[in-house]
Amino acid sequence: MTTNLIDMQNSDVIMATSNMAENHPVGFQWVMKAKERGAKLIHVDPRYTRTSAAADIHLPLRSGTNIAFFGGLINYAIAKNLYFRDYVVHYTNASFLIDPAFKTPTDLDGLFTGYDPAKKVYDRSSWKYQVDGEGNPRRDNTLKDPQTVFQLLKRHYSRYTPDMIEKVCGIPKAKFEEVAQLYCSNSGPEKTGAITYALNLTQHTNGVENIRSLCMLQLLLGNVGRPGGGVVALRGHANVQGATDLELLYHELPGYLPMPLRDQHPDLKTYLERETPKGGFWVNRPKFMVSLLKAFYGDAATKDNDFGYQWLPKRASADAYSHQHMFVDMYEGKIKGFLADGQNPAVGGPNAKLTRAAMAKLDWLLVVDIFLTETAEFWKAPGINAQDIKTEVFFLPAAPAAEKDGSLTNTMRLIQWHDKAVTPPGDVHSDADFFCSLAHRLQKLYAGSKKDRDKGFLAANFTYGAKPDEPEMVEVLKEINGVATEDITDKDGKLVYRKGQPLNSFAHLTDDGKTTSGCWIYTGVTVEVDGKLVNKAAGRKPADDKDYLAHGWGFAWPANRRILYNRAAADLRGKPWSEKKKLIWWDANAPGQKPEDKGKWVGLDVPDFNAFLAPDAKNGDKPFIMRTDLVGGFFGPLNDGPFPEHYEPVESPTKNLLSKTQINPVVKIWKVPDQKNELAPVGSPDYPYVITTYRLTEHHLSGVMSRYLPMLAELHHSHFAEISHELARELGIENGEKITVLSPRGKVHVTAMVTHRIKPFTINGKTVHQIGVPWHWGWKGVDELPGSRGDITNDLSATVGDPNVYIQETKAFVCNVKKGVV
Amino acid sequence: MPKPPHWELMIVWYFFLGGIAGGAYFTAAIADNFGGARDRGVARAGYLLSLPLVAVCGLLLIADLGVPTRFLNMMRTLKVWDPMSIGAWIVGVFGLFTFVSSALSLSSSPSHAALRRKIGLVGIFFGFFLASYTGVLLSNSAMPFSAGEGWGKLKHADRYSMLVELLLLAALIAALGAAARPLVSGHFATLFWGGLIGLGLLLPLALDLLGTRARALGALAAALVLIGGFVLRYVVLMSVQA
Amino acid sequence: MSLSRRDFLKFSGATAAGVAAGTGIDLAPVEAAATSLKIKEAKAFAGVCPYCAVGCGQLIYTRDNKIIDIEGNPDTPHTLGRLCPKGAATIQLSNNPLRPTRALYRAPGSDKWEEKPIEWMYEQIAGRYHDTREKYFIEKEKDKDGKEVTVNRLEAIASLGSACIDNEECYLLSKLNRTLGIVYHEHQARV
Amino acid sequence: MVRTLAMFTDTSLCIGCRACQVACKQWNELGLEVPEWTGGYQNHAHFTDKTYRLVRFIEEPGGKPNGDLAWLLMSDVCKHCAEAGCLDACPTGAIYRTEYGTVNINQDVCNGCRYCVSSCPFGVVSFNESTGTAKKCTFCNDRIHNGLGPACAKACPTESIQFGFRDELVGKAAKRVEKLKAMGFKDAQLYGADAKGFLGGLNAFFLLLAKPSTYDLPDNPRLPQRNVMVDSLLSIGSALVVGLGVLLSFRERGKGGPHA
Repeated sequence: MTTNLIDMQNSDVIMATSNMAENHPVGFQWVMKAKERGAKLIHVDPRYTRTSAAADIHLPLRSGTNIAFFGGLINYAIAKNLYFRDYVVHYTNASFLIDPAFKTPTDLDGLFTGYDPAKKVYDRSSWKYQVDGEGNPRRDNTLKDPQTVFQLLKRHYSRYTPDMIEKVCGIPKAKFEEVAQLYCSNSGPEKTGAITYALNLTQHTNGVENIRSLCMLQLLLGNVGRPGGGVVALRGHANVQGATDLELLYHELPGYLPMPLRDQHPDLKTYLERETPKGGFWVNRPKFMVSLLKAFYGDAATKDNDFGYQWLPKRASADAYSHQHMFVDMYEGKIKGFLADGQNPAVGGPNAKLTRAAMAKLDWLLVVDIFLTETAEFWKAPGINAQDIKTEVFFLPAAPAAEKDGSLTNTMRLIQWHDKAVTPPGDVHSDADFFCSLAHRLQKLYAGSKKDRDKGFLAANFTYGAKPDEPEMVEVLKEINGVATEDITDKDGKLVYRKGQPLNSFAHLTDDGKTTSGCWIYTGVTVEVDGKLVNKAAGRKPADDKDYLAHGWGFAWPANRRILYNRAAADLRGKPWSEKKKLIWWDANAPGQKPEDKGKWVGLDVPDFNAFLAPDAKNGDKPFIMRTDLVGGFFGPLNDGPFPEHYEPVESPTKNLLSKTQINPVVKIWKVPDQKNELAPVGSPDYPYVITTYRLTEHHLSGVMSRYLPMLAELHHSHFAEISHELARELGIENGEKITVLSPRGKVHVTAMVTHRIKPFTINGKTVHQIGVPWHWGWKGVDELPGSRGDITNDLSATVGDPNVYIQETKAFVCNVKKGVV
Repeated sequence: MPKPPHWELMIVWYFFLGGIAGGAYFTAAIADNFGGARDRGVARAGYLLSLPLVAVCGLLLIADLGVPTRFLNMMRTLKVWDPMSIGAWIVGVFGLFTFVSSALSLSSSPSHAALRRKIGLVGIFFGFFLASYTGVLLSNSAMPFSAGEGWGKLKHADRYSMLVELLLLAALIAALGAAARPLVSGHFATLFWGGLIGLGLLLPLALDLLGTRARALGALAAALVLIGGFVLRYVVLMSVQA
Repeated sequence: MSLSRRDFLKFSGATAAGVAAGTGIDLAPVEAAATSLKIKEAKAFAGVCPYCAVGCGQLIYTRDNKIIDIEGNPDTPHTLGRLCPKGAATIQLSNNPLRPTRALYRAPGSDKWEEKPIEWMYEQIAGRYHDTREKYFIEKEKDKDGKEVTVNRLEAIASLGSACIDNEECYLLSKLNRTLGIVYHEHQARV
Repeated sequence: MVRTLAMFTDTSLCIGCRACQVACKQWNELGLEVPEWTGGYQNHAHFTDKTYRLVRFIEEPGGKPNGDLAWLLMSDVCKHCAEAGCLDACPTGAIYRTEYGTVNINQDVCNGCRYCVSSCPFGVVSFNESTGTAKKCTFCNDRIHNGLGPACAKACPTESIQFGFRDELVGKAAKRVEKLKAMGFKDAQLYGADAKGFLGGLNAFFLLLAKPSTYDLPDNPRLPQRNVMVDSLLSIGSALVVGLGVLLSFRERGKGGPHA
C-alpha cells in the first residue's frame, strides 16, 4: 500500500471496497478513529458484511463490475468538476499528448487500437506519448488538447454514466450519485480520501485494470502521497508482502527485478539495456541486479562472467510458470517433483479438483507445513483410492512464527522482527533450517561437478553462522540488506564501508561488484552503529506526539518511508497543500547536502524523494520517482489496454451492456484435457446465479491455520452459503438446511444461511441473484467439531486468468443452487 | 436471556418427596396433638414415614449437587432471604425433628408422648416449610414461567404429577369401593368432581397441554392446582368424617 | 524482555485480598489463588502475528519452553496491542494435539504415513531433487530465431509457497530455487 | 471497597470480530465447545461454562439512520450487577463481591447447586459438568488484581469494549450517546449505566442502538429474590388455611373419643 494504516485516521472519507472490518479488524481501528473524527465510511461490496455494519453507506454492486463503478466515479468527478486540478495537471500525465493513432473503446466498441483477434493480443505501438525533438513527452497544461491523456480519459469514461452504472452494476442511480458526490467532494487541498482493496479487486480476469481504475480515481482526486489519502492495499498473509519483495514469484527476482526471458535477455548487457528505463529511480536497476547476483553467487560472480548471469534460468515465455500454468502443466505430466511449502493448493487454489488431480500425476510431492494439510493428504481425499495414487509423498513438520527468529513484512511494507519464543517440539524445524539442510545435501551430491550449469548452485552460500543446517536469521537478513565486498572509500580516500560491513542505503549500491544486496529495497534494515550490527526490523519505539508514523518501530521499505510519493503532499513550491494535510515540505533554511547549501525536505515522514532536491530545480516538482516520467499515470499501457475498460467476467449472467466486447479480449483461458475446466456460456440457464467467494474473520485462507484450532473452528457452525431471502423463497430453501451449489467444474454441499444481507440485483431490468460462499473449508479439521470440515469451495472455480498476471477469477463466476444434497 | 438451572429428575423427586414428608409430619403432628386415640396410628405412621422420606430428600439433594462433598458449604452460611439457603437448612433441621419424633413415637411412655407432641408442634413449622419452600424457590428465579428446556422438563413433571394424581385418585376410589361413595356421589360429589377433578386437575392440565405461553393463564393454572390441592385435602378429610 | 510497561493499568488501591459479602468464610487463600497471574514469572518475547498482513505486535509468554499466553503488544504503533480472533488464538498453532511433530513418509500407492528419521528424509528429498534435476534439466534450447542459447532451466520441479514464512526464508527459497534453475516458482500472492 | 471498575461495551463501535470471545477463551483456558446452528454467524447461542464473552449478531432491517439494514453487533458479558441475583441466590457464599465491585464465584466453595444459574436475569452463570461448579466471567480477576485489563477489553480492536473506573466510563458513555443521537441513531441508549436504575446499575454496562429486547436483554431486569417475602407469606397463609382445616377435622374426631 502507498500509505500507512495509522494515517487512515486522517481521512475525510474512506471507501472500503474490501471487507476490511472482517479481514483486517485490527487495521480497521484507524477507520473507526477517522469516523470518530467525522469521516464518512462507504462500503462497496456485493454482500453486506461486518464492514457494511460499521459503514455510513453500504453500496452493493454486482460482482465483476468494479471498473464500471470506478469509471463511473471518474466520469462523475470530471463532469462535476470535483477533481484536484493542480495535482492532476502537475503530478500526473494528464497533460501529456498521446499518439494520434491511438483509439479507445469509445470508437472501437470495447477495444483499443491494435487488437489482433486471431492471436488475441494487442499491438501496442500506438499506445504512446507524443514526444518533442529531445524525446520528452509533449504536454498541454490547459488539458484542452483532445489528444491529452485527460481529454482521452474524459471521453473514454463519458460512457460510464449513472444510468449505465445502474444497468451494469445494479446500483440504483440515486444511490450511486449520493456516493459519488460524497466521495468525490472530499478532494482538494483541505481534504483527502482513502480507498481500500484486497482480493475483491484482484481475483478477476481484469484484476490489474480494476486496481488501475481505483488508482486513477485517487490520482484524479489528489489522494496519493497525502495524509489521509492513499491506495490501501490490504494483503492477506503475514508475509505476502515479504514473499513478493523477496520474489517467490515466477516472473521476478528479489526487489522487483524481471526474471530473465530466453528471447529477450540472452546476456546481462542486453538484460540491463532492455530493463533500465531512461528516467525515474529504476535507472539504478543495474546496481540492484549486479548486487543481487553478487548476493546469490558470492565470489564466483565476477565482472568477467557477467556476475554469474548465465547461471540464472531463462524463461521460455512470459506466458508460463504462473500458479495456474503450474497445475495445468502438472496435470499434463510436465512437472515431476513438487514442493508445497506453507501453502495448501488442494483447497486454496482455483479449480481445486484439477489441482488435486494434477498432484496425482507427480512422481514426488514434498509438503512442509505446520499441520497435515489437504495437499499433504490429497491421496486420502474423500472418494480417492490411495492405492491408485503413485505419488511419493514427504511431509516435514514446520515451525510457526513463535518458534523461530525472523522478520515479516506487513501490508504497510513494514518489516518487523519476531523472536524465537520456544524451541519447536520433536523433529519440527523452521523452513530456513530445511532449505539450508536441503541445499547442503544437494551441494554434497553435486560436489566436484565440472558442469557449468552446476557451478552457480555450488557457488551459492547456504551457511549463515556457526551451524550450517541451523542458519542464523539475522545473518540472512544482512545478506538481504547487502554488504560491501571490499573496502569502499569515498573520493577523498576516506573509508566509507569496510569489507563485510552492511550498507546503510540502496543509494550506495554499485554495479561493479563491490556491493551485494539480496533485495535492494530492504537495504538499510540492518546497519552498523559503533561497530555493532543493529537490526532495525527489531526496533520497538512506539509512536508519540512528534512521530505519529512511528519511524522507530520496525523498518518500512524503502528507506523507512511510511507514506510513498509523499512529495505530493506539498504543492509545486514545496508548501503543504494545506495546514491540515501537511506531511513533508521544503524548508529553504534547513542545512543542505553540503555545508554551503541550504534547503531540505523535512516533516513528519522520511521524504520519498531526493531530500535536497529543491522544488524549483529540474524534476523538483515530480513526486512519482519510481515512474520513468516521474508523474502519476492515468495513461498506463498494460496487456489489456492503457485505460481500464469494463468487460464482463468470463462467466456472467448477462451480455456486456457497455460494448460488444463481452470479456477481456486478451484474457487467459486454459484449455485443460478431460473436461477439467468447463465454462458456462453467457446467461446460462443451467448456472443462472452469480457466485462470489470470500473469507471470514474467524478463519484463515485455506483453513490450515484455523480449521485445526478449536478456538477458531468452533466459531462457525459449518461451511455455508449466504443466500438472499428472495432466492430462498424461490427455491423453497429454509435457513439452516443443506443445499448444493454447482458450477460446471464441481459442486459443494453447504448449509444455507438465508440472510437480509444478500439482495438480488436488477441488471438491465432483470433480477439477477448472487450468492456468497466462503472458501476456508476442506475435509480436514478438528474431530470434535464436525463443522470444521466441509467441501472445498474452490472445486467450483475455473482456471482462467488476468492477461497481465494470470490471477484467477474467483470473485465472480456463475453457479446453480439446489435444495438438499444432490 | 435467563436460563434454567438444569434441575432434573432428582430434584423433581426431591420436591415431591419433600412435600410428602412435610405433609406426613404435619398430619402426624396435628393428629398427635389434636386427634383422638384412634388417630394415634395415623400420627405414628406419619412420623415414621417422614423420617426416611426426608433422609432420601437429603440424599437426593446432595447427590444432585455439582460437588456433593461440598454439601456442608451450605451450612456455613445462612441467608434468610434466600430460599435455597433456607431450604438446605430446613432439610437438616427438619430431618432432626423427624428423627426425634420417630424415635419418640416408638415409645409408649406418656412423658415421651408429651415431649413428642410438643416437638411435633415445632417440627410442623419446618415440615411445612420443606413442603412449600420449593414453590418459593421455583418462583424466585429469573426464568420466565415457560421458557427454557430444563424448565420445560420441570413443567412436564408438573403435568405428569397431575396425571399421577388423577390415577392415584382413581385407584383410591376403586380401593375404597363403597366407602368412597360419599366422595363420589354424596354430599361432596359436586365439590369432588367439579372442584378437584375439573377445576383442580383437568382444567390446569388442559391449559398446560394447550401450551399456553400467557403468564396470566399459567398463573391461573397454578392457582387452580392449588385450589385443587386444597379441595383434595378438604374433600378427602371431610368425606371421611361424614 | 519483561512485561510491557504499557501492559499495566495501575488501579489505585489495588490489593490482593478480596472482600466476601457477608459469608463469614475466609476467602483470603482462595482469593490469592484467583489473583495470581500466570504470566508474572513468565518470559516474554516479541512476536508478530502470523495471520493477516496487518502484522500485529504480540507478546509471547513462555515458561519451561512452553508458550502459556500470547497477547497483543500495546506498544505496537499501528495496532496498539489489539488482536483479532485469529491473533488471539495464535497459541493453538503451537500448543495443539493435531500438530505433527515427526517427519512423515508415504510410499507410492500406500494408504498410510510412516514416521521417518529427519536425516533419512533430508537425504531422500535431496536425492529426489538431484535425480529429477539431472534427468530433466534444460541446459540449452533454441530461441525464437532458432539460435541455440543457454537457458539453465529446470521445469520438472515446481515450488509453491509461501506467504506464511519469514523474509529470510523467502530469500533462502528464492536463492535455492533460482540457483537450481527452478522456474515454476510461485506463492499465494498469485492467487 | 476501592473505586469500582467497570466494562463499557459500546455496540456502535463493535465490528463483531469476536477477538474478545477468543481472547477470553484463551486467557481463561475455557476449552472446546461444539457450536449449534443459530441461523447466522453467532456462536454460541447462549453464555456457557466455556463462553464468558459472547458476540451477538442481529439483523435489523431498516435499523440504520438512513433506513438501510442494520447488523447489530454486540459483545455481551457478565454484568457484575451492583445488586446481583446470583450472589443473592448462592447458598454457600461462594459468590462474592470483590473490592472492585466485581462479582466472582469462588470455585473452591461452590457446590454446584445451580440456583445462581436460574437467578441470573441475563442467563450468564453456567454450570460446568466437569468441575461441578458454576462459572462465569470474572473480569479476568487475576489480571485486574495485577494491573492488567481484562483479556477481552485488551484485544478489542475498535475499543468497543472499554475497561476502567466506572464513574469515568459512565461520563464518557453519556457523551457518546448524545453524539450518536445527533448522528441519527434515535434509539441509542445506555443499558445499566444508571446506578439508580435497575439492579443498582451494572458494572458491565452497554451502549445499545436499539431497544434492549432486540439484543436479547430484558428491558427491565429485576432481582429474582425480590418476590421471596410475598411468596413466603402466601405459602405461610395457605399453610395456615390447610393447617386450620386439618386441625379442625382432628378436633372434630378428637371429640368423639377418649384422648390418648
